[in-house]
This record gives sequence, C-alpha cells and structure tokens, in this order.
Amino acid sequence: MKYILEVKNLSTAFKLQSGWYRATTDISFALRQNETLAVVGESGCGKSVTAFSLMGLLPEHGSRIDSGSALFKGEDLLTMPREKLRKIRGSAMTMIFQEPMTSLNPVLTVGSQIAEAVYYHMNVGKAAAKKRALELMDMVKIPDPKNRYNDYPHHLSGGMCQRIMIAMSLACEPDLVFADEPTTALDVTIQAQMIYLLNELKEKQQMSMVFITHDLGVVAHVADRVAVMYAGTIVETAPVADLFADPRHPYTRALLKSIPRLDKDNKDITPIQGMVPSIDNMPEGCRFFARCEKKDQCRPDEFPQLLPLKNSSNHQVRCLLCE
Amino acid sequence: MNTIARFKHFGTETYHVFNRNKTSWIGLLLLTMLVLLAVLAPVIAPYDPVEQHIIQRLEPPSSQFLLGTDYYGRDVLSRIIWGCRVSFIIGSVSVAIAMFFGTILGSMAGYKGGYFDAFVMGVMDVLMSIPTLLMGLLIVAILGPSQANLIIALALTMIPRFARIARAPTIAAKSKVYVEACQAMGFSDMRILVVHIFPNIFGELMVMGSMWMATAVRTEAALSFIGLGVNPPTATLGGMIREGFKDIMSAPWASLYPGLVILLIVFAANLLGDGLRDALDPKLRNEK
Amino acid sequence: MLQYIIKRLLLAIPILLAVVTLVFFVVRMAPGDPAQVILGDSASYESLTALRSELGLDRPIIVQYGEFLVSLVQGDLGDSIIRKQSINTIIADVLPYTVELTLAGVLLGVIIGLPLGVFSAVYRNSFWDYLTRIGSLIGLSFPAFYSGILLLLAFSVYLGWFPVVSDPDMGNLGERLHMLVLPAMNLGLIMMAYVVRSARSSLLETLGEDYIRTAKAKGLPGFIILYKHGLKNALIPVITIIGLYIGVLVGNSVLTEIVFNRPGLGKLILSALDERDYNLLQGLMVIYAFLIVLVNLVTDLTYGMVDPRIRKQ
Amino acid sequence: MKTSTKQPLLTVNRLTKHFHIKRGFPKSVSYTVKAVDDVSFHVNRKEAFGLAGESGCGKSTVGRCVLRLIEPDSGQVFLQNTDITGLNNQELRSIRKKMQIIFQDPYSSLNPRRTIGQTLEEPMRVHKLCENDNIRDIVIDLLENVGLSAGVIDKYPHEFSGGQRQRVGIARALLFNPELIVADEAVSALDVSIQMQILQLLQNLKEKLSLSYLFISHDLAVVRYFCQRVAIMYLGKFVELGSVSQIFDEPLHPYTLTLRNASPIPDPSIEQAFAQLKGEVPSPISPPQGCHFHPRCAKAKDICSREYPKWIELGKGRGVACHLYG
Repeated sequence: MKYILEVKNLSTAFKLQSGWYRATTDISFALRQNETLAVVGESGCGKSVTAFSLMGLLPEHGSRIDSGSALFKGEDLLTMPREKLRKIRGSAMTMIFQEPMTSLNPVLTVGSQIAEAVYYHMNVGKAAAKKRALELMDMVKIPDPKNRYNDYPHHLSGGMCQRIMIAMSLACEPDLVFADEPTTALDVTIQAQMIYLLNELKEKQQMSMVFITHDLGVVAHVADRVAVMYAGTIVETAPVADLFADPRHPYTRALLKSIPRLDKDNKDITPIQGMVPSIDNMPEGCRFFARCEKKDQCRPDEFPQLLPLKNSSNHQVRCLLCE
Repeated sequence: MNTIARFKHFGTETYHVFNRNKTSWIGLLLLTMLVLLAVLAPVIAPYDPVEQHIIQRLEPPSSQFLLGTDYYGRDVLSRIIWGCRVSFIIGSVSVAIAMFFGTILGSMAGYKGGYFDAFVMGVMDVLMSIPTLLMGLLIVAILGPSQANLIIALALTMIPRFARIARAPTIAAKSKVYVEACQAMGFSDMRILVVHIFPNIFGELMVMGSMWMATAVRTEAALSFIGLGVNPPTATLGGMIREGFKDIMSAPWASLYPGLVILLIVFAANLLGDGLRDALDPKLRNEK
Repeated sequence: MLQYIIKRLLLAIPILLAVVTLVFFVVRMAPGDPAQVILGDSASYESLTALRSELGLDRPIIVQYGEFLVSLVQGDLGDSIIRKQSINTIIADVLPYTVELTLAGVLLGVIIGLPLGVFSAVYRNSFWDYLTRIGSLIGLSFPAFYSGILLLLAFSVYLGWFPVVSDPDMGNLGERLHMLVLPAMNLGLIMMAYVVRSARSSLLETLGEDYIRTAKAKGLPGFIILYKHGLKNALIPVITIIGLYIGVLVGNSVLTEIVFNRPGLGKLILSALDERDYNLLQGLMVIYAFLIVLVNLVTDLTYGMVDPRIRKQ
Repeated sequence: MKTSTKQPLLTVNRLTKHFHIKRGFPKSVSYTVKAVDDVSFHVNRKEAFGLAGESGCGKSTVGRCVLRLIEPDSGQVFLQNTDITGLNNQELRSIRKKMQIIFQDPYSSLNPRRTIGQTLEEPMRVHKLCENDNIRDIVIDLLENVGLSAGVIDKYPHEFSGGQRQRVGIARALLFNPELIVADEAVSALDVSIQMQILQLLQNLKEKLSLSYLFISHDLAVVRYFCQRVAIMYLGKFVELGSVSQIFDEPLHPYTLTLRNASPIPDPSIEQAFAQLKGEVPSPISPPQGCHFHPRCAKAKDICSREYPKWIELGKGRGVACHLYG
C-alpha cells in the first residue's frame, strides 16, 4: 500500500438557481504516509469542496459527486456505505476547520467534546475517554488541562479553541487529517505556534495531512508537496521546494510574483490582471486563459490535462504550453 | 430613469418573494377574497344584517337563508359578511397604528441606544407583561365598548411588539459597515435611519404586520365573544358566536359559521405572513 | 449561577412595580364612582359622601396609591367593596383551577409539540413536514373560544366522553382530572402549534451551524448529533417562544374557562367587570402581571441553565 | 505656501480612547479597556503611514478616532492646522470631506439595496457638491478612475466580486476629493491576486490625486509593500515607529521582532523559528503590569515587569518604547 489516499478524477457539482455547476473538475492527487500536501488557491477555487467531498460532509441537498474515486487505505470513500464512512470519519480520517470559535458547540464543555470523539470510536468507557481527552489536551499544549476540561468554548481564546479542535481531530490517532484553513482566523503569532504544533504532531503521530490554505507563506512552512488550484482544477502539483524554485504553470508563476514579502523591498511585484471566472460561466478550455501572459501562444478551446513534466514525474502541470 | 429602475427592482423583488413561496400566494388570494367580501358587503349581502325576521328565528340553512338565521331571525350569512367588515377595519387600522408608532419608537430606540433605548424598551417591557387579551379587556372595560376604543386597545397592546420588531434589525443594521460609511459621508442621523436602515426592516415589518393582524382579528373576536366588543346589534363575528352559543345545540349554524370565518381570516393572514417570512429569510433563500 | 438568579430577580422588581402602578391608575380612570355603584342611583348625597370617606376615596390619589403599595408589599390586595370579602380569599379560592389548567396546557403543548417539531425539521420538505406545518398554522389561527366550542361539541355532546359542564370542585382526583382533559387540550393544542413551529425553525437553523459540521466530521451517530448537539442549542429560542406565548395562553385560559364554564381567574374577571368591582379587577390584574413576570423569570432561568454563555455575564 | 509643504497633513497628539465595561454582580466592577493609550504620530503629504498589529491592539480604533467616527477621550487630531477634536457637528461634516475611510469588508460596506449609482450619487446630492445634471458624469468619471466601467452604475452590490466592491468603496471615498484616506484593512478580505490590484490602484491614486493614507493592516508584508513609515501597536500603545525598512529589516522592539518572525515568508528555503514563540496576547481588560509585552518577551529584565517603558526618540524619525534601549 503505497498511498494513504489516492484521489482520481474527482468532480463535485452544486445546484444553483439555473442548474448544476461543477465546483471542482477532475481533481487527482495522491498522498503518502506522513506526508503533508498543501492545497493552495484563492477563495472559491474548490479547495474546501474537495476536502468536504472526501469527508462526506457536502450538504445533502444541492450537491453531488459527479465522478471519480478516492481510495483511502485501499477502500473507496465515495462509494462505501454511509455508516462505514461515518466510522472512518472522526477516527482514521479527521478534519480541522477554519473558525475554531463557531466550530465548537457553545453549550458543551470543550473537554467533553474531545472525549466524545474517543467514546464513540474507541469502545472505551466514559472515564477512559475523559482520561484520553486530558492527555490530548496536554499534547496540544493547553496549559492546565484539568481545569480547562470543564470550560465552555466562549471561555477560551481563538488559539485555544483551535488547539481543542486539533486535539479532537487527533483523538483516535488518525492516519489522515484534513486541515481547512486552520490558521486563517488567527493572529500571526498564534498562527506561527499552530504551524509549529501541527508539524510537530504530524511527525510524532506519523500521520498524513491535507493542509488547505490561501497563504503561500504558510504553504512554504508546512508542505511536503503542494497542489495549486485555480477555478476548480488542480493546475500544478510539485514538491514544495520545486514549486517555489521552479513554478511552471503561468498562474503559479503570476501568483508568486504578485505577493509582497516581508524580507524584501518588493520592487518587482506585478498583480495578476482580471478576475477568476465564475462557477456558472467557466470557459471550455483552459480556465486561466483570459488572464494568462502567454495566451497569444496558446489555444483557447482545449482543456489541458494534468500531466507530469518530462524530466520530473513528481511535478505535474495542467498547461498546454508545458507539455 | 432612476425612479423607474428602482421601481422595477422593487417590483421584481416583491414578485420573486411571492414566487419563491407558494403558500404566501394562497394566503394572499384567500385574504384578498375575504377583503373583497367585506368591502362589497352592501352589494353582496342578501339581507340587511340587522333586519329581524321574527317568525323565522333559528331557521336552519335553506335556499332562502343560505346559512340559516339566528335567535332574532337575522340572516347569518349577511351578518357574517358585515361582520368581516368590522373585523378587517379593526384589525387593519389597529395594526397600522401600532406599526406606525411602534416602528418609530423601536427604530429610534435602537438607533440612539443608551438611556433613551433603555427607557423606551423598559416601558415596552412593562406594557408587554400584561397579556394582549387582558389589556384589551381592561381598556375596553374602562373606555367602554366601541369600534374606536377597540382599535385603541388593540393598537396599545401591539405597539410594544412592533417596537421590539423594529428595534432588533435597526441595531443589526447600525452595526453594518455601510451605516458607518454613511456617517463618514456626513449624512444626518435622520437620513441614515430613513433611507438606509428602514428599508432593511421593511420586510420583517410586513411579515409581523400580517401576523399581528391575525392576532388582532382574533383578539377582537374574543373581546366580542366576552361581550366587550362593538355594541349590538352591529354584526361582529365574535358577537355572533356569543349570541349563538346559547342555542348551540338546536342551531349550531348561528355560532359555528361565524367561527369558521374568523378562523379563515386569521389563517389566511398567518399563511401570508409565514410565506413572506420564508421568502424573505436569506438562509432559506437558496434552498429551492 | 446564583448571581444570575439574584440579578434576574432584582430586575423583575421594577417591571412588576411599573405594571402594578399602571394597573392602579388605569383602574382609577374607570367611569363610575364605586360608592355610587354600591348604593345604586337613588342614593342620597350624604350617604355617598359617607361611604366615600369610609372607603377612603376622598383622599388624594397619591395617598391611596401609597396605601395600595404598602398593603401590596405585605401581600394584601385589599377588600372587594362589592362582595365585602378579602380579595386574597376570593382569588385564592379559584387560583388553583387556573394554574392547573394553564400548566396542563403548557405541558401538553410541549410534550407533543417538541417531538413533532423535531420530526418536522428532520424530515424537512416531506409530505409529513408539510402537513405538520399547515396543521400547526391552523392550530395557532384558532380563536380559543371557537376551538373550545368545537371540542365541547365533538367530545362532550356527540361522543359523550366528557361532562358538558365542568365542576371540578366536586369529586375525587380522578374526576377532577377527567374534567380537566378537554379544557387542557384546548389550551394545549394551540400551545402545541407554537412549539412545533418554533422547534422546527430553530432546529433547522441549528443544524446549519458550524459545530454540527464538526460533530459530523467527528463521525458521531446521527441521533447523537441531533439530540446532543442540535436539540440543546435549538431549545434556547424555543424556551423564549414558550415564555412569550404563555402570555397568549393566559388570555386563552380566560376564554377556555368561559366556554367550559370552569371556575378560575378568567370567570372571576368577567364577574368583576359585570359588578364593576374595580378593586377586584385591580387585584386580578396584579395577580396576572405577577404570574407573567414569574413566567418570564422562569424562562430567563431556564435559559441560563441551558446556555452557559448567559450564565457567565 | 512654504509652511504647508513641510507641515504634516495629519498630526495626532497623545490620542487616548478608553472603553468602560461593567462586569460582575452584585458588586459590579468597572473595567477599563485602554483601546488607544497615549498615541502620537503624524502623516506627511503623499505618504502612506502604516499602523500594524494583531487583532485587538487598537489600530482600527485609532483610525476611527482620527475621523471622529468614535469620539476620542483626550488628545488632539490636527488636519493641517485644524484640531478636529474641537469641532461641532457642522464643522465636522465639512472637514470629513477632506478625510475619508475605506473599510475592510467590501460585502457589508455597501448598502445591498442601493445601486452603485445611488450609493455614489447620494453624498453629492446631500452635500450639494455640484449641479444635479452633472452628478452622473462625475460618478462615471470616478468609476473609470477606479477601474470600473460606466455600465456598472445601475447594478447592485451583490452582482459584484469582492475586488469590484472594494473599488466602489474606494470611489465613494474619493467623492469629495479628500486629502487623507484611512484605509482600515482595505485589502485584508480580498484574495491575494486581487489584493495587489487594489494596492496598485491605491498607489496610482496617491500619485495622481496627491493623497495620503493612514493604512491599517495586520499583514506586515502588505504594509512593507505599501507604506513608507509604520508604527507597530500592542495593546493600545505604540511599541515602535520608523520607516518600513528600519522596522522590518532591523526591528528594535522584541515584539516587532516576534511579529516579523511569526509572519511566514513564502519561501521554503528560509527557516523560520516558529518554535520560539510563546503565549497569547493578554486580554486588553487586564494588560500585564509594566511593559505589556514582558510576559512573552525573551529579553525581559526586572524593570520590565514594573514600569512601562518611556518612548525613546532615536533620530531619523525612529522611536521605540522598550527598556532595552533606555
């Protein structure tokens, strides 16, 4: 079993007033054990939708998975019975969300919310679940877990709530954690602590992680590999060092050129002109075509495939000019 | 051009609101029919509502009296039609008054905040700790039963409700950044309140107006039933039940039909309000 | 939590005081001189003046108000000048009937309404949901006196299951309960309509919250998500609605008592109006206001019990 | 006109804003949140002055106090020679034409029920800035200035993307030809590719219209790109002030250093020491005694827990509040 998770050609559609539209198209990626894949892209590019599709958390009405397979430890997440998926969810495969404050139940104590995950998956008694919850709180470096156990979410800061969420997701020693913008709602100093904590825990637990973010700075410090998404498709995927040193897709290149850096004077910054196409008005061909620097050399009507580069099979690009 | 565009937008918005929710259509249709009935009472009603056919007392429904006659030999159908008129006048006028004063008080309190807010809402809280029916009962008992007094009584009980309804969205709208933007633009408080905040609470007010109209009609009927309504022999739906109640075993039509009509009016108004609320709720908007 | 209770209690006092004041002055505005009412139209001027000073009506209204407050604080509502009886006794005689009726109505409404609302939310947009929604809308459109009459006709007159005229004073507990069934059902059905609707919409809103998604991501069984995570949060607005509509319920209890001819505050209030017994009317209003404030207090406290965020302030 | 070129456009002198909260029962204790505590700075003409710090540090409150959308408790705010803290409502309205604000959230800063045209025309009508017939032309001009076509004038905000809405917000701020614009997290809610478009627009407008900015942001990289000088805030106070290269290349205050080290740089080849960062921002209700930062400071000395450090001017417009440099 080479990969923990192997996603092939996943497409998810949503229902809008005028019909069904693809939020993601042809998503394929694979994840090794103890590897972090950062999925990076702007809002609406389909990065969260991908994670929600795999977790089985899409809204029941108004969304559907059109095609694809997602093998998690050899079994297809998309076709397995709901009850089986539920048992995997929260134990072997978990998720951390963006808004720690609203993602915790306001009327239950934070400790019990962690213990609950243990209790329903690990076949242990309430006391053992509580003991495990305290252990987990200690592991995510919450000071004085015994007293914090009975606190309600509104007693804690955003950073502390996110630590609770992380503890909850680690409760049953998962193989795979989806982290959906886990640091976006936090201040930079707390974000840095959270990045450090997640990296440390990942090593300790030997788990794999799909880290969803819009912040290339964060990507640089958490990822082993990166998948860049644009308008519902993965346009480039590569090991993190390659992606930053040698970006191939025009979007990735433009993106890296358009973000200011704190350690430089930023004289050579150029913004990407234009806008992301909207979900109900996707072009037939390459979705970045209208904004692409090299569009004069390209064909507008052909939808490019995600193909490996000739010299490096690890580096895949969806661009007609890179084939 | 500008006004036309605005009007068109408002029109399509309202149309979409109704279109999104079929029940509100049914409610509106039902209510319109009943209002028409009330408005056209002089034309439609087969008999004079107070005309007594002494020899034909408590007649069961027949081709002559479609819904029968009451204890005094008056045509039940005609009395129901005229009674609707009273119900609608009292219901709509009292709601209009309550909405006017309640909205002004509530949105001012919400916008100004501070002690003014605390004082106004304190008074409203006090008024609201007397149940609607008892408040109506107290006021009518003291002022005497008449259409005007009933309207005053009902409006008084509803003013605090509308004040509350208007206040919450005003506070919500006040915290919206665009209101702050208006302040930065140097607009006066009055302008911000009327032009920028009020349209936001309009939808909610329509919903509540419809639902409280239902309550007002019901309360008026209850007061008439108790004997504190508009003085006889004026036909009121509640009063008809009161008079017919004595003979309910022998002549159920005299009290059951008017009751059914009250139910219909209240139900139609509730249906309309309920449908409007669903249609206006942004959370439910994308559901269909 | 104790602090919260004390705070709520203290906040209730000014409201109660204001309501009592309002009632006192509104009742004084009533037309007709109590002395005249007692002695009739043919009474002489001398006897009227004598009675007025005996009743204390000739003193400034502020003094009367002060005395009214002082005795109120001591728990004394004064005497009915018509019935020549302590108002406390008059009210105490019938209060249990109203309380038992109202409580039974609330209980019935909540016990049936809550599960029905949950059912309706879970099977949203199904045929049964639609039926429940229309049914509850009809339910809350019913004037209580009309639904009472219909119940009476159906169950007492045609089916003969229940007595037509209730006289709960007679008989043992079983008979008393027997007579309570129909009136309580009348109140309960309307209450139920309110509960169903608020439970449904509140649960639907809650089920869209982020923490429900978290609970799903945790892989919890569906019913745990619904009951432990959903319902507890959804209850908070439902409690408010229940508290609010107890006010409506009190009004409905008056109508119910009249239709079912049950003793209680409602019937008392009507006879007070008939007899122009303004002291009694005032006493009844005070009692009603007191009950409503009490209900609001209980609502607030339940709120605090369910929602830890409120407790904290 | 010699003085006006040297004189700063905006001078903020010892600005203070405290919020009072009552908590507890029955013995209620009144807490004071020192949202802005004794803050002084100036903004030169055609300059972008940055205010940076984490959430709750008081940077937005400073921005709103400058416009008097929030009334400051004490201190002065001079726009050139006018102390705006002493103005009555009438005078305030006219001075607000010279100072405008761009908000963070492009979604809630436009009234959803009004078209772009209505939103932009209303202030001109209310203040009778020009003949009614000209208003539409002026608005169209303005829209083109911010990179929108004249065709958007009858559209509603919900028909726009975040970036386009922010352009409308900028157009609104430009209506009165202001001299100073307070940009409160003006690009924070936007996607990275759009952020830079908006920043460049602001930059171009600055040149074209001789604007100055008070630029409030939590994103240090954006501040470095956009601003010439910057002040770092922590719990209501300035901890350090200077030019962007001074502050970000050679930070003096340990908190500035912390912030810099915590901001992830989009380059995997740069190692960043995230492990050293400790603690969270304390509640502004009860900031630590002495220097507010000392519990989290690696270099804290005894005196740091006792005394709040004085503001030290280091020349070249640079200043810091830290005992290490006393």
